[in-house]
Amino acid sequence: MLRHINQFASPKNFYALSCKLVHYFGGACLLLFVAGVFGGLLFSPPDYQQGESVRIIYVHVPSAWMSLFVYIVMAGAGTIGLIWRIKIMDVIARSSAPLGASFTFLALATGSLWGKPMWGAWWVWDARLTSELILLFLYLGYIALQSAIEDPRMAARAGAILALIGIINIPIIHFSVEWWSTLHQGPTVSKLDAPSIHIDMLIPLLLMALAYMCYFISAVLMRARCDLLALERNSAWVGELIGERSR
Amino acid sequence: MYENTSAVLEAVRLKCVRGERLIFENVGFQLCSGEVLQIDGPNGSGKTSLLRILCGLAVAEEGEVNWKGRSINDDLAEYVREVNYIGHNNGIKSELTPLENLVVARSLMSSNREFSLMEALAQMNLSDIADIPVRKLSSGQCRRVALSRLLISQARLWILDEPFTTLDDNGRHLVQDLIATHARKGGNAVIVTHESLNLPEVILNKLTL
Amino acid sequence: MKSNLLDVFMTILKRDLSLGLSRSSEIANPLIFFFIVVMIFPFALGPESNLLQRIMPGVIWIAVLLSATLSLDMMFRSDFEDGSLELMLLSRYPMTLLIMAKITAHWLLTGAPLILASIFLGVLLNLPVESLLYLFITMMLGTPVLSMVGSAVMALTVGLRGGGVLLALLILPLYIPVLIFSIAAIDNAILGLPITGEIYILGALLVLAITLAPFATSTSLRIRFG
Amino acid sequence: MNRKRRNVVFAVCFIVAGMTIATTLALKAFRENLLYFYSPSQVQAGKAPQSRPFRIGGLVEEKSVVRNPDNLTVQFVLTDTMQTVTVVYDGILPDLFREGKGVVANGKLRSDGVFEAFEVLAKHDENYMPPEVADALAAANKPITVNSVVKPE
Repeated sequence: MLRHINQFASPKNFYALSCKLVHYFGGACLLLFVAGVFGGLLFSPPDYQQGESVRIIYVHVPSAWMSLFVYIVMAGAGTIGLIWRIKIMDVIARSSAPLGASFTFLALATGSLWGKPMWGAWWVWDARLTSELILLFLYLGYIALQSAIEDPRMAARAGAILALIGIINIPIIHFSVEWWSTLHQGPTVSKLDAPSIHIDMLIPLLLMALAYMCYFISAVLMRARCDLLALERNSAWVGELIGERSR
Repeated sequence: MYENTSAVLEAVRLKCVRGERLIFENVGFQLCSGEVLQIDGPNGSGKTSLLRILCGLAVAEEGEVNWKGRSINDDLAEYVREVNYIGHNNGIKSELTPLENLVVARSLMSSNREFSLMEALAQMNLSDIADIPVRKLSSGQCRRVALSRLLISQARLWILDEPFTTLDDNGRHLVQDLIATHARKGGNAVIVTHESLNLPEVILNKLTL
Repeated sequence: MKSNLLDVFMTILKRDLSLGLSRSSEIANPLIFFFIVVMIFPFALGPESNLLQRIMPGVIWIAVLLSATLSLDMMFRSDFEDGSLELMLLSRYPMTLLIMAKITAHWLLTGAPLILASIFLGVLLNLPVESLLYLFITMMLGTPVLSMVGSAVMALTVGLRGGGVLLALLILPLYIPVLIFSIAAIDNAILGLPITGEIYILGALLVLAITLAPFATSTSLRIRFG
Repeated sequence: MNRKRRNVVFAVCFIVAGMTIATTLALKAFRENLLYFYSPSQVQAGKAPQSRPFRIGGLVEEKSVVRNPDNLTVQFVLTDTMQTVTVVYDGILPDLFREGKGVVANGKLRSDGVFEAFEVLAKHDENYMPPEVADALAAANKPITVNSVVKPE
């Protein structure tokens, strides 16, 4: 069983598969992004309270979602790599970190831009914002640890442990707005009853979220492929690949 | 599998990679009860890495180590009870005395309680300095303190990394005698050393990396 | 078997305690650092006693975090360098047990003196009795968490070049929750507000750390050797 | 194998027990009030700090906003539908500041019971809709939930 998975997840097969997937997801990302941007900026209505400023939601909310999602992917892939020693998972975890850090930074920056006109402050020390900031530090720490350990396998495994220690922050970020009475508004889309956002705004929001997701998948695959080539540069399949290209 | 061969310790097609560098591959051997393996090779050929794989500290990139017919990773905790590893570093604290160091070592390993610590130190010619902090001893004496762990353990497999460095002639003979006695009682030893070993009545295998 | 486990726990605890006491500078330096950090604040902010009294619990807690980070180095580094950790990893006892002994020793050598030093400084700086009391309580709950989370992260960075700064970078974000809830508890206590919520959270953090830190540390150490 | 299994069982039990205790404690903590801001009721009941800054949260009472024509000073009444606190503020109010909407003010309580804010933050709710829909809802007399500031006790 495990051998089958290992076979499927062999660097060579993964490389070949990821070539195709990058194209699909890259193309999907572009289409969704264009649709989302037009939908968000042109077709969606202004908010009854916030007016046009609400449009930053189409950038802010998906990046905040992705910041959590990427961390879970990173910790999950790292753990799988740690337990079953699957190299691809290590590579995916490592490639996710800079992307997750970027999403987190984007969420914090756009949130700050949104907060100034709406709340009246660039930054407040409430639970949601603080825990999101800690998430950024966790990503940066993970990246720093990766670059400090020379052996890539050891780096990946050490990173997995760090990511697992930090994963306690994820539920705190998600539930912070419910557990503490914070300035940040509560969840809108994931509420169990109908989402309290108008359908004309929800559609561009979801389009943008899908675009972000496709971007993440294609970007992480691209990074992982480069990483994998460097890691496996002494192996037979990379030799064959280079031979084919140069012919 | 185990019934057919009497191999106690068996390494199968081990491969070791450090960073992106291949250290060795396709390394294998079999040791039967009472046999000793000497490993030799140039610097950087992965002798220490191999020992660390054999004692379960590190995991091989590929291949397996079997103890009594079962992979050591099946039950590492059980396996390490049978192993006495004396690595490149002595594993003794310079602030403590040889005796205190042995007290800690004994409580960590499956030790032979009847064999008193002072006897072990006496056998290594260390009884005069049993109460002097290790930092005041010479490096050869430190090595002797580390090697006296061999006397108090009941481990069946000794894994020794350059045991003779900094030892004088007397010390070398002492340790070789210990290894020979251990092997004649049916124990095993894997030793990294450049020196030629003189172990009477013991089957000595050699592996060059 | 039971008594053996206790025996080996006590052996390692005694060993680390006597090692720590014989390297007294490793214990003294974080304490001196702690005093200096706390004493810097009045220089920067002026000696206005109202302001100082208000911020001092926070200042003391920050100084505790920093010196706890400094003191982590003694937990594994010398054992890593001289091969003692290999001996422990290859011992017949679960590594988690040995790690718990080492963490206990580390807390007794650094956490406990820091608590005493904080109370001493608090008295010196005329903090109100409630502050002192809740400073003490939050530190009793919080400093073991620092030692435990610290051991897990220290195990990841032991033996790395530039490990000191990296350690601080990795560990301070993880220390923030302890700081937040401790300060919230002290602030509320001074105002006569209920603090049970914060104390519960600190207790939860402590239990969580006790549960998970030994496993995380032993896995980390195996990885660093692997 | 037996010993190994026993160790694993022991470790799992240890972790499960620890997690259970930790979760219980955390849940107990969330039942307590971990405050980011105080409500007007708490302020009127004397639960808020007297001598130092704190945050107060509530809804701006309808038709309570009084602007001083000469400067930026604003006065309004904050309510949690049970009690009220008068707030004065000298500065620019955020876009979302509306009568009937939630705000969080940061400042000090004066001895006369008036809250002197040095910062007013508007808390917006998690509802997003175009103005026409909001109007339609209002016309249909369907309340738009804006009570996220006012915690039901």
